[in-house]
Amino acid sequence: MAIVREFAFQGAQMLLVLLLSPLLTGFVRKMKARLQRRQGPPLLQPYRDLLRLLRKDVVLAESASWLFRVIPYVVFAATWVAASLVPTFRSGLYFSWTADLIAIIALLGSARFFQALAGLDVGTSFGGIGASREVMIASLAEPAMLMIMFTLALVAGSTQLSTMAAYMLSSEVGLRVSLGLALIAIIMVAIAENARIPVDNPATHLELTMVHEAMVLEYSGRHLALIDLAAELKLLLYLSLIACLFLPWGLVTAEYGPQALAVAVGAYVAKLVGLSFLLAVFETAIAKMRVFRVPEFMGAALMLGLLATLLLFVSGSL
Amino acid sequence: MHGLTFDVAHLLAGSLVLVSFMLLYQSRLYALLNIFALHALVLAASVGWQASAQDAPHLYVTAAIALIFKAIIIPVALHRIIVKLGIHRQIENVVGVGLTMLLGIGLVALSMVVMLRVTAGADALAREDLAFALSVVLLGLLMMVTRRNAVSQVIGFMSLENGLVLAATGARGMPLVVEISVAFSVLIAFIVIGIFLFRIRERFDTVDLQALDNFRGERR
Amino acid sequence: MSFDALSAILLIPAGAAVLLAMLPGYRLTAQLNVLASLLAFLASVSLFFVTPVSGPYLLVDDLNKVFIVLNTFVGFTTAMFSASYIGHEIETGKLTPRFVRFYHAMYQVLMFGMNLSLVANNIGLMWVAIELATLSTVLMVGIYRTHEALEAAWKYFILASVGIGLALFGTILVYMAAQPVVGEGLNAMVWTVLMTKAQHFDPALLDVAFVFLLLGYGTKVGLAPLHAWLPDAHAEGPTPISAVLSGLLLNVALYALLRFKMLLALNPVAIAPGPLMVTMGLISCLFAAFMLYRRRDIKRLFAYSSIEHMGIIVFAFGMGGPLANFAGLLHMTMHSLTKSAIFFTVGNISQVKGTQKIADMGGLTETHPVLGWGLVLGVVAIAGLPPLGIFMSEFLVVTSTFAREPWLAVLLGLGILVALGGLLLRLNAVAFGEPKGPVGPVHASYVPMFAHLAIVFMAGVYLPPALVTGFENVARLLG
Amino acid sequence: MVVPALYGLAALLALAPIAIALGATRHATNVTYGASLIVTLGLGVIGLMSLLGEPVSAVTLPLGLPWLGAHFRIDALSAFFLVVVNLGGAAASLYALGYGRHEEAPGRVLPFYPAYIAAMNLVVLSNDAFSFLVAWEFMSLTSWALVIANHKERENLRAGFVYLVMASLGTLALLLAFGLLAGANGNYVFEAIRASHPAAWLVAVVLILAFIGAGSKAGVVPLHGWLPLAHPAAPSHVSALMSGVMTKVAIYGFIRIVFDLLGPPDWWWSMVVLAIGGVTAAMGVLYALMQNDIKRVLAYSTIENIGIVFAALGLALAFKAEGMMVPAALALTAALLHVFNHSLFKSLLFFGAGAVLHATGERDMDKLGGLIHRMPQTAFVFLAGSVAISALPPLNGFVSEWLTFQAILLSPHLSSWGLKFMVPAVGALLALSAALAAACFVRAFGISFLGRARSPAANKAHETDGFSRAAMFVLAALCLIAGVVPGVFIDALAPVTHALAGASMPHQTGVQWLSIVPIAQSRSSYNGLLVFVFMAVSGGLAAFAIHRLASDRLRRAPAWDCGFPDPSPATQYTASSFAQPIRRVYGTLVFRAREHGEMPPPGSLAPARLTVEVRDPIWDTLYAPLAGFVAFASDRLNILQFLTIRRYLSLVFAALVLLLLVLAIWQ
Repeated sequence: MAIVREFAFQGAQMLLVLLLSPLLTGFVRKMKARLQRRQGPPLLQPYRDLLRLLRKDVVLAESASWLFRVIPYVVFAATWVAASLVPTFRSGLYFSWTADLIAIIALLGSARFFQALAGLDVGTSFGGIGASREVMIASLAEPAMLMIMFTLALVAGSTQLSTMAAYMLSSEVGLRVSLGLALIAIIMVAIAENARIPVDNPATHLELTMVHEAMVLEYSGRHLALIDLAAELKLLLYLSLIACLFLPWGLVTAEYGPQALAVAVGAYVAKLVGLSFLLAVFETAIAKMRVFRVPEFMGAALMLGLLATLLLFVSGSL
Repeated sequence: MHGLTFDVAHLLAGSLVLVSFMLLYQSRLYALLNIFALHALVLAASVGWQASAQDAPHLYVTAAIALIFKAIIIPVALHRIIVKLGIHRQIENVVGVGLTMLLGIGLVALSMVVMLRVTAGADALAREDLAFALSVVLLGLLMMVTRRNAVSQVIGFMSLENGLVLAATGARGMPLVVEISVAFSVLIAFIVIGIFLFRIRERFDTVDLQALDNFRGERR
Repeated sequence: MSFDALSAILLIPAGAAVLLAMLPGYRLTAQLNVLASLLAFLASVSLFFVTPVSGPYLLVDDLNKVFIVLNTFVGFTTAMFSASYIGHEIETGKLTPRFVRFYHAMYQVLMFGMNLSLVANNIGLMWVAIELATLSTVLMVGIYRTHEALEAAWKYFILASVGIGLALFGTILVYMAAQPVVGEGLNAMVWTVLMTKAQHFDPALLDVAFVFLLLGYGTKVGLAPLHAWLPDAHAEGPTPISAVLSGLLLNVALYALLRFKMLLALNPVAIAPGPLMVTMGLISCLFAAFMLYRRRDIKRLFAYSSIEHMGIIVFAFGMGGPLANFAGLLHMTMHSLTKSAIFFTVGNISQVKGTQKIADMGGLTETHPVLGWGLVLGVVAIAGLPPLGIFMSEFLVVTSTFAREPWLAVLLGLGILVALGGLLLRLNAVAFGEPKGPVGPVHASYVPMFAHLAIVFMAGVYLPPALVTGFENVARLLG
Repeated sequence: MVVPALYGLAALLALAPIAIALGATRHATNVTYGASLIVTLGLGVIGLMSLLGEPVSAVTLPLGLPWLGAHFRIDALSAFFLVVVNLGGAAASLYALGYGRHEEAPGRVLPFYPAYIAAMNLVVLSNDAFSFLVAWEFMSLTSWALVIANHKERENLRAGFVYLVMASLGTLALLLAFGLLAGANGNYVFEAIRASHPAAWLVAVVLILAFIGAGSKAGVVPLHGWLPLAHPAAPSHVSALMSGVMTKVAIYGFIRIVFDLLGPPDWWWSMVVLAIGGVTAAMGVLYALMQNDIKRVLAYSTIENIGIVFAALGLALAFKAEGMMVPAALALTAALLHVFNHSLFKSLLFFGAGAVLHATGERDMDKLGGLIHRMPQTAFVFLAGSVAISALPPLNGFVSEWLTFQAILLSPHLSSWGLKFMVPAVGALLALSAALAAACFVRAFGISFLGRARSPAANKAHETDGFSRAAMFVLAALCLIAGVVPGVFIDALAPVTHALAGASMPHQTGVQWLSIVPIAQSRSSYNGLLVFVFMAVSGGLAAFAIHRLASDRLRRAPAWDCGFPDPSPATQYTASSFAQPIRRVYGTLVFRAREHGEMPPPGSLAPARLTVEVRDPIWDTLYAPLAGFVAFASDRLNILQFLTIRRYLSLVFAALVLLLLVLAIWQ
């Protein structure tokens, strides 16, 4: 009986993230539009786009290989699995121990790996630009993310997200410099990973500045739909990651009642709203930077992460 | 009596060293040969005296060998050769005479220091002999080093051999084996040198070793 | 019986020399030469089974037994090689039959000289024998009568005779040291007697004596800076003679040095000869290793490698101790086998290519596979790579030294490494790459070369216990 | 167990003369590789059996040093490496059954190939210093012969030269190390060495010497100079052996000496290993990103992985030095597992490169492209290898990397502050190198297999033969298995860590759903199987749903490319242009990379040119000066060959006078 309930929760979470992610993107777009004094697309526009794309034919470049057609599914699958392993409203899900934080980051890495390959497959110049820049950014973002993970793992003594969240909830975690640094760093990484301003502009098609868009330039129809959905899932993933690590309040752990659950879901949605609002504000306030300024940006994130790790020892908290 | 023998031996050995110095000093080939003959003569004398002193008759043989071969045959032969090669007026010296002399004196001093200190056990005669012999050997070597002409190198080598003979005779009661071998090796040495000089004559128009040194296998 | 075995080793070459000097005709003399060498070898082998009693002039003990057998064996194989080699030299007209007759006679004289110096029980006699051997090689080095050959022979002669002189002086000094203790006369020059009384000799005198002997015989061992004659003599003489020079004559001179070292080792007060030998060995090894890099003549190349290995051997004996001495003996044996094998190969190569210039050779493994891979094998062996014998001895030398004198071991190891680099560069040029030069057939026989290499390989993998015990006894003797 | 293993080795060694006898016939190829395949399989089985609970067995043969004999022994460690070596050997032999037919001069490969495998096995089996070094150097020798198999190219000869000299340097270092351990009277047997407890300084010296010796063979920066030259020069199946297996044998040497023979060293020596390991990993992959020759890329990525392994080993040393045995076991397991994994996917990748090389005759990635259309199966396995080596789940590369990170996360428990600070820094380096490795293999696979053909050769490529494909697929399958059920492999390593660190990781195969748990469920866990299943299921579900409910129609059309469709393949990104952003970010710092672009003046028809200059800092600062010194010294000394006889006499004279003076003064 318990098993079934646990499975149900796991399934619920998977569906939740899947269904919530377009809405989140829509919400961010809306916010930005409002901040720019525009009407903006309706909240549900992303769902419409996805459905429209799914129904359209796929127009495939002649030089595209079988790999090109497989990749959207791989990317989507990897991202979805990763997203559904991050605690959203309830930690300690049945399969939560399948992959710890490192593995989740690595899963996103696989998704990126294949996406970059997709960029190269058709053999166009823009695909190349996108792929090469993507891996360059990733080569800095991933270590930064791992450094952040080190900091948190060393604080919480675990790389298990549920355990970490539980630790963060517990009283013994005080306000710490390292955690502050880690927070800043993870935000920077999240911005880069989700191709947001100032690193990349999801809305642009100005050829020389785009990174993520350039990679998926050749995709159309259902393939494009999956890629977009994966991107939206990724955004959701990062936000809920930040939420569960730095604002874990309201997260229900093992024991729960219906109202607790309701509270948890509410808290979760509230966190998402808040974070995406901040994101929108940030994106409106700042301008996109030149591609070769990005390394400095990410390098800063990496340095912050490393600093956070080292400061842990100085603060002698271990 | 013993004093006398000692003094004479000393005198002869010392004069051998002196003659070595003359060899070093003399830069004209022709004269050089004569001096070498003198060198051999003195050697023969000192060996003879040793023979009588140690009353070892077999040493007379050595003396005779020295006298006949080194004092007469070799100089004569070499005279022939240099005349035939037309180098009997040749004057050659690598290092300045003064410097050579200084080096020679230094060497003599060295050999004295080494030998006299070492052979404290042996009797005075042997000590003197060995010390002088060593200096003669070193001087001969010095000569070989400072001369460029094949003939004078050969002469230097021979004077070195003389020094060895002196040493050998100085060693009391050393079996005849050694003398014979010395003479024998010198003989072979002489023959071989002769052959070589002739070959050299065939090939080069000079016995100056520079001519030989040009052929050094791998030229840069 | 014993008398026969011992004297056979001496009489066979002597008789053969006389015979060969008189007999005309190349084929007959060549075969006779081989036959005589073979007989000498067999006679020497018999020494292992019956050890003759050593008299006042001749002596056979564990130490020289090894040397004698090695000597006669390499002498035999070299005779085989030279039989075919010299034949080709006559065909190409580089040698006239008259010279070949002379050559064969001299070859046996050389063997006689070396055997005599090995079995001599009398320091004077040994000296005479070594000089005899030296002078006979001088004549053979000059046999081609080209400018280079004459210059090489002349250089060899002058330096060798100076060496002769110094060695004699040293010998006299040893006599002087012995005479007060042993008494005048023959006894004061007999090894067996000297060995028993050595501890009473005047140490200071022995020291001076050893300096002279080290320089005198060291000249013939080819230690730097006394080495100058060696490369040219190897390069300009007939190849069989190069093989004998590197493989045997150096060993004989070394044998003499070892004898005197034992003498000094017995004397408590005298300076240990070790440091002197170690220094000279190290200098020779390093110096020769660097010299390998600029060689253009293939025979000179391997001559320098001989200097390097002599350096290693002298180093090992200088270090002393059972392990190092064992290593030294092993290395000496392996080196003479390998190096002579290499010279056989090189002889064939230079006959095929008609030159000794490395620049005119190339791609040998392509054009002459057997010859080329033979050379590769030889160089691999001489560079001290396993599984061939020299690796074992170098392993023992370096490890046993490192525990005692780390820096010396490091220096030696670096020397070996540098030498490896030098040899490898030349090997690449000769054996691999695009083929160069004539590709005619090979005339001389492969048998001796591969016989040697096979033995070296065997030794690298498995040493027969008999040999080991023999070496260990000698190592103990050497202290 | 050791005796049958030795029979196997004898068989391999006997194969060499047979190969010579058979000559350069196709027959010879089949016999040699077929026989090596069988024997290596047998040896691998022996290794496996002795790893899974056969007792330690030893034997002594009357070979080698007479008073010592040749000692051979199989314990857990050597058993594990026996498996690694022979798995690689078997794969290579299978591959070569097909690939070897294309060899133009088989006579230069066949005799050395079995001997080479035998040598590597010998190293693992030998139980005394002498046999160990003989086998070690014999391994270098045979592989040298294989490197210069194609001797017509000057480059290969140079590579062989550098290789053999460096290898001998390493052997020299090991020789000295053993010299120290064995002592003056030479107890070369490992038991004796193990029994002797050397002093602390001696331990340190031996550790450094062993690091130099094994590191130079494994390709640790800065001793790596030979590796990118030699590995690509050999025939591809041999390259696979050299990169995938021989470097592992080197690591075996290091583990054997440092963990087994040597007592526990002071903790700061582990910092040396850690630091150099981390630097090696980062440098190696950066080098790899600068290369355009695909085999060179693979060779440099080997250096990176060796760096990871050494970092893990350094960690294990640190834990061991502080007596924390369980973490030490964890780090050691990570290292060994990575050794195993790397031997799998590196061999696989080299096989792939070999197939490409044979199909196109090209190693330069800028002349390849679009091969996925012409050699789909090779492309597939190469992709699998690339994913594995980029440490991406669910394949095996990720598991060992993950374990390493888990070990790093235990560093706070170390007492010494130096380590506390250094380990996270090394962790950052490893993370960086992991990310860069992904970039490197996106590049390697993407440029050579994807896109459009950049040269006619690439256009006319064809799928490789059956044997080669079989070998590659086997390895790919193993990569997947080791990725999804790593617990089995970790448990197999338990006896090794028990022998070396006196502890082992908790039993894995008992854990529910076959996930792996280094310390505790609550702390960290990873389940490759479920990740794989989830991905497969969700991907499959998505595909199924979309094709069912939405459209599954598809139209072919020219590439859109933002409205600039370009007919010429030359407009694609090339290997060098792909690396450009990374070169800008790291290269300027590390390689003093410079880009000179010259633009033709307006109106001129001359093409614009971009030249990129990348310098190798280590070669410039270490190798070049050494070579310069040797050249200088030999030039100076060479003057002594050209003196006159008089001068030579003066040398003798000087020596004599000098010695006499010494005597005169000394007395």
